[in-house]
Amino acid sequence: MTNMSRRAFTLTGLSALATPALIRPARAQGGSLVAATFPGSWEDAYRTVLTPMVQEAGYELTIAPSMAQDQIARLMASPGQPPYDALLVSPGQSDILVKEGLIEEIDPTRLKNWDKLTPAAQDAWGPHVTIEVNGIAYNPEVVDKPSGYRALFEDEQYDYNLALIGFGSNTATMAYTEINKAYGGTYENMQPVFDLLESYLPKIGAIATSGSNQMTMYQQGEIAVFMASTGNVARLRELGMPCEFAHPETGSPSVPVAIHMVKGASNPDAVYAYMDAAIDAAAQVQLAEPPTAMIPTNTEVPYSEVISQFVTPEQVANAVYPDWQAINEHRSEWTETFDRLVVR
Amino acid sequence: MLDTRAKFSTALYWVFVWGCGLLVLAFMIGPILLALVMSFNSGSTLRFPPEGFSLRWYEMLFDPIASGPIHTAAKNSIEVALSTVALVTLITAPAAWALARAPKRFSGSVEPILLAPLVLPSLVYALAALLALSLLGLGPSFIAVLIGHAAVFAPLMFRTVLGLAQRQNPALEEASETLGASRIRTFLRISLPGILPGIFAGAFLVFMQSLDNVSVTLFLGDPGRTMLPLRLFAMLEESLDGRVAAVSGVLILAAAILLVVLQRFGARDAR
Amino acid sequence: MMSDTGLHIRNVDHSYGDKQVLHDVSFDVPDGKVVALLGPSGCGKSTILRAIAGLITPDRGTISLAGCDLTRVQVRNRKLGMVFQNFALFSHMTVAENIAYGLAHLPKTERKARVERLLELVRLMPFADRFPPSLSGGQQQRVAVARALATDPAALLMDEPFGALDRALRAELQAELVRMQDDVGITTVMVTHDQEEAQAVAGQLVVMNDGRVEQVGTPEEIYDRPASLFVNGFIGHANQVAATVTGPGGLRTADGTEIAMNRAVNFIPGAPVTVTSRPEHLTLSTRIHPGAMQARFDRAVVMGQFLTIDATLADGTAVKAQVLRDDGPRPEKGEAVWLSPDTSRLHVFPANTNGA
Amino acid sequence: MIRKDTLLSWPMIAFMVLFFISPLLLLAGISLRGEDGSWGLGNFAAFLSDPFALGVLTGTLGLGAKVTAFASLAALPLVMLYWHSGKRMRSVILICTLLPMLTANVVRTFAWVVLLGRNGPISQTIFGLGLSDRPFSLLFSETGLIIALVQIELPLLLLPVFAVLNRADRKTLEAAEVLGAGRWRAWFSAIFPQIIPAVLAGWVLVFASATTSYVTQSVIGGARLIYLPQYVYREVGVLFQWPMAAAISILLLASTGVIMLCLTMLARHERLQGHA
Repeated sequence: MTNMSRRAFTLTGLSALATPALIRPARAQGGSLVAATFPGSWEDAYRTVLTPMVQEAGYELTIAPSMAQDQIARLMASPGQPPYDALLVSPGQSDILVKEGLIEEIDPTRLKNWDKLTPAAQDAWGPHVTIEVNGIAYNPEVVDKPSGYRALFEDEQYDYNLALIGFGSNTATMAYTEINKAYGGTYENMQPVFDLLESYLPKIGAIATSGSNQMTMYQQGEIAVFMASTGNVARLRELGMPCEFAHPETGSPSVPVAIHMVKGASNPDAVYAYMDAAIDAAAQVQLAEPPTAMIPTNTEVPYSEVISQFVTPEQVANAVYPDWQAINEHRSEWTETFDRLVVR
Repeated sequence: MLDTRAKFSTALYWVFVWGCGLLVLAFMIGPILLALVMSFNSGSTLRFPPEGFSLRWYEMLFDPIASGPIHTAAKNSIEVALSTVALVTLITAPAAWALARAPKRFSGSVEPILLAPLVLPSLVYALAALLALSLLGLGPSFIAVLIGHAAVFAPLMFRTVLGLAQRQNPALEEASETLGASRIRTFLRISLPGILPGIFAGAFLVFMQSLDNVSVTLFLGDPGRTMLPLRLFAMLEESLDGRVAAVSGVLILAAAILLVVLQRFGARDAR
Repeated sequence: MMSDTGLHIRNVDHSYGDKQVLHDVSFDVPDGKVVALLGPSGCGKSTILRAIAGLITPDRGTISLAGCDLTRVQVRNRKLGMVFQNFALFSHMTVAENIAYGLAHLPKTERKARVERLLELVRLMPFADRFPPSLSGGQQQRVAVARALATDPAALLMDEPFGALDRALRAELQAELVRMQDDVGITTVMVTHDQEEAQAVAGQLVVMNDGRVEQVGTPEEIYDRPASLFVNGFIGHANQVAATVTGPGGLRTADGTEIAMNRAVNFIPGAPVTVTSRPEHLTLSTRIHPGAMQARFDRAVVMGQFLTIDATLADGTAVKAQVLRDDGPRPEKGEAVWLSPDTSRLHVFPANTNGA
Repeated sequence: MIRKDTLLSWPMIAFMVLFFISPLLLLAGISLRGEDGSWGLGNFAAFLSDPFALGVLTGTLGLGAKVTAFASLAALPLVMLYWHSGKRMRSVILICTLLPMLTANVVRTFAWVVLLGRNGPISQTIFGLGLSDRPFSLLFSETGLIIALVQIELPLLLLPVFAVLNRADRKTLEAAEVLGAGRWRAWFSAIFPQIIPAVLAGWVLVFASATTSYVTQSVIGGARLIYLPQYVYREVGVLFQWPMAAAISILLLASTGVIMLCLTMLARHERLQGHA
């Protein structure tokens, strides 16, 4: 529990708050499963795209929106009586889940679509359903395309236009570790980035409470630059906002998103059906379109038009993968430092 | 000299009363009118001033496919709100009625307990209730939210009913009894009409509050059932979806209509 | 006295919490007669009325009506009509609905006819469809009476029925009530704190004080032969003078005036007593007079053909006298005067200890 | 012993004791539990000895005080206007007061997000008038949060005062004026004392509500302003420190309670003065 990383709490996160004795919602047992997904467009997309597919396989799917961190909190809170059957998390959290023994290795032979996945997505702990490529979102009507992370802090045109967010966000955490490296730090020494942030705070546009909160501020013109995934940019464009994606000079930190089977899941068959649906070509074709614009992991699915505007399969193959073990070791401490740094 | 000063002071008085008074009034309803205006915005983002007039957000909001999850959330929330109103009415109206007639010593010692939730933060209560639930080995559920809402919002109705019940002349009920009416008839024909405006006003308040509550709903709610306020806040935060404005428009309209109805009905002595 | 007609209250005790508010209250209301319960506020008169109505259950005692014990009968089955203080009209119902309220058991046409008859009785026919708050106080009172009479009750109970009305209206409605009572002839108990009202409406008075019945009798009996100092002072004015018993028919007032009674008083010599006299039973003189009390003249007020005189005895006791205006002296303020009582009309009570 | 005439109140009493009071007692109990399983005031000591946490506590109480103060200032002219208004105007004011209270939190918050933003009317007006060299945002600032909270909580202060004014005697004002007091003095000496108890009652509600309005605090206040409710959420939802969250809740409860008690006592005192 102590090694659980801290995350700036957000409203969306709240909508799925951890509860220690959260018992699975009342529902018909046997033919159904509860799958946690990220709230918002993920939730909507999974509900509309996957529910009918899982139903066809004979199971009833309940989508419970919850941030990755909250999913873990709930699981830890009720050992032996998991509130979910399947989780949706990134490696940052997968690591903790494995260490705490909360998830099970899967049996790939039970997934029809397993062989269609890219090799990187064939994870023993559960298939990767997409990969998030992170970089910088910017408003071309307000600022020039940033050349990379350093420019954001050093070029005056970004002053008062940049949004930052705490270490609860995977996107931000990866950005900070990259920036830290650029300013001479290491995972063991994050002081350079904190020094940078402290001196930059007076010129900051806003500090967001969550990743999605940045998009609201962007829409309002409150900010014009923020650390984002390609999916964020696609969503903003879908809403009619001018928005571009810039790859940082140091490479684009990427993070896969995986579905895991919870240890003690009431209905493993249903979980397999759900996983299979999520990596199914038909589903991923739909999910690759706006507003979700998820980069597919199924090799049969071509990059959609919107995704191609941001990344190429080559870029994805060469993306930067941060060391989550090192990050998790320090994350709670970083979160604390950051929070105290920004609170006025 | 003294006269001009007095005149100036009086003029200043009226400028202050009318000028500042109306300004504060505008300050109070301005944001609501603004939300209403924004809901007719034709632009895709919510900037002020709006780009033009359109009903597109309303169309989108009422579209059962595009806004299905919102509809479900609204349905869930209305279900909880209506059940809460029913439960609260059932326990609160008789209690307020009885306490208005109980000995002062008794009602004086009990009322603080019944009114406490008015000033206690519902967040703290939600946390406490969740702890209690987990201790009992129970999980968040519809029933938990219902009971939580009832506990937190019951005082709203208790207060409105108590106010009327206390002002109701007990001799009316005695008169009814001396005229041969049974207890039930007395209650239905005499006591109830007297406190009915209070029940209506209370039901209205409880309904609105239940529909709007975040903390209790959040802590005690079944994660698989999205509730309206949580859904709306997620929308407000994730992307300034114009439908938030449209929902606001609908909610403002509902509140305004109910308010006028209430005013007409019996608010004359509800407060 | 027949025990199978009329209303009988026997040995009723009642307490609110630790406070006993009724002590052994007994009185009778003859069939078809009006009895007024009279006393200062808080004397328990309303409590006894509520006990008769059944709104409270007394701790002890019985209440019977026309031979039936009412003590165990529920309020709604007692078949009594009650007019409440401030009338307790149902403001959300029309006048007609108010009157019809107790007639739910009757068929519709019969109910309608009965309501009309009562509206006629109280002369409120044009107001049938009005709501009570829009009526004047007098009209409201009549609605209350009509509503109480509608059920054809065996007895009528009225709690300060004129209390909420102004003086002029009160007299008019009292007269009307007497007229109606003559028509209907219903056994009636009325509670009031106003002695004139009681005397105007009731044939029998029950004077209560501090939860006890002090005296029962006709207005005349009570005025002329008060059973206690309290009754004496409460009904009409009574001048009270402290005195000591000197012999079988002799008294000496505090200022030393010897008064010779024309009858024996039942007190042992030396006992402290209070002697009372009505103002009209004092005569005024400007010269010393045997058996007269010396006083200082304060003022005189003309009341029609009478003169009401205020004077103060040597020990500071204020005294009122009422004399005919024509004869008699007109002293100056501060002048010494002598007041001689009509010894046949004097009342002697044990010394007043509570100052009432 | 249950008295017969109070019978109907027992279901509600039982409900509130069972479902409202006992969870709070439980919460108080859990707040005494240390991380290592021991019992004591460790959580309170840890919270109060952390300058950051203490800052959050004082910041929260300060927020409540500021909102209460500004709400009172804003309420004054409107209360005076209400007093001078006729029946029609009074009901207009009443509806305008009830409306913000009865519209959903999301509506009010949403409106303020638009109003306070960098492209919102406030910023644009001030920038347009040349009073500021660049558009600025009141969002995520305490100023903006206070403005929004004042608007949201104002009805809680106004309604009890209006209720008193509806019953207040107009003659006292006339008497004061006959005695030669000017408009101002007449109002403040004749009417103002009558509404003081209601104002104090309103303060309790405004203070309690402003210090605990989690949603407004977090959406309008943003990440850089942290108040106790957010701190509690964070202990529960993020750090998973239940006993600590319970302890902070109890502190929140206690500080509101103490202020409530003070105001109630003050109200009693004033009323006594009024009678003397």
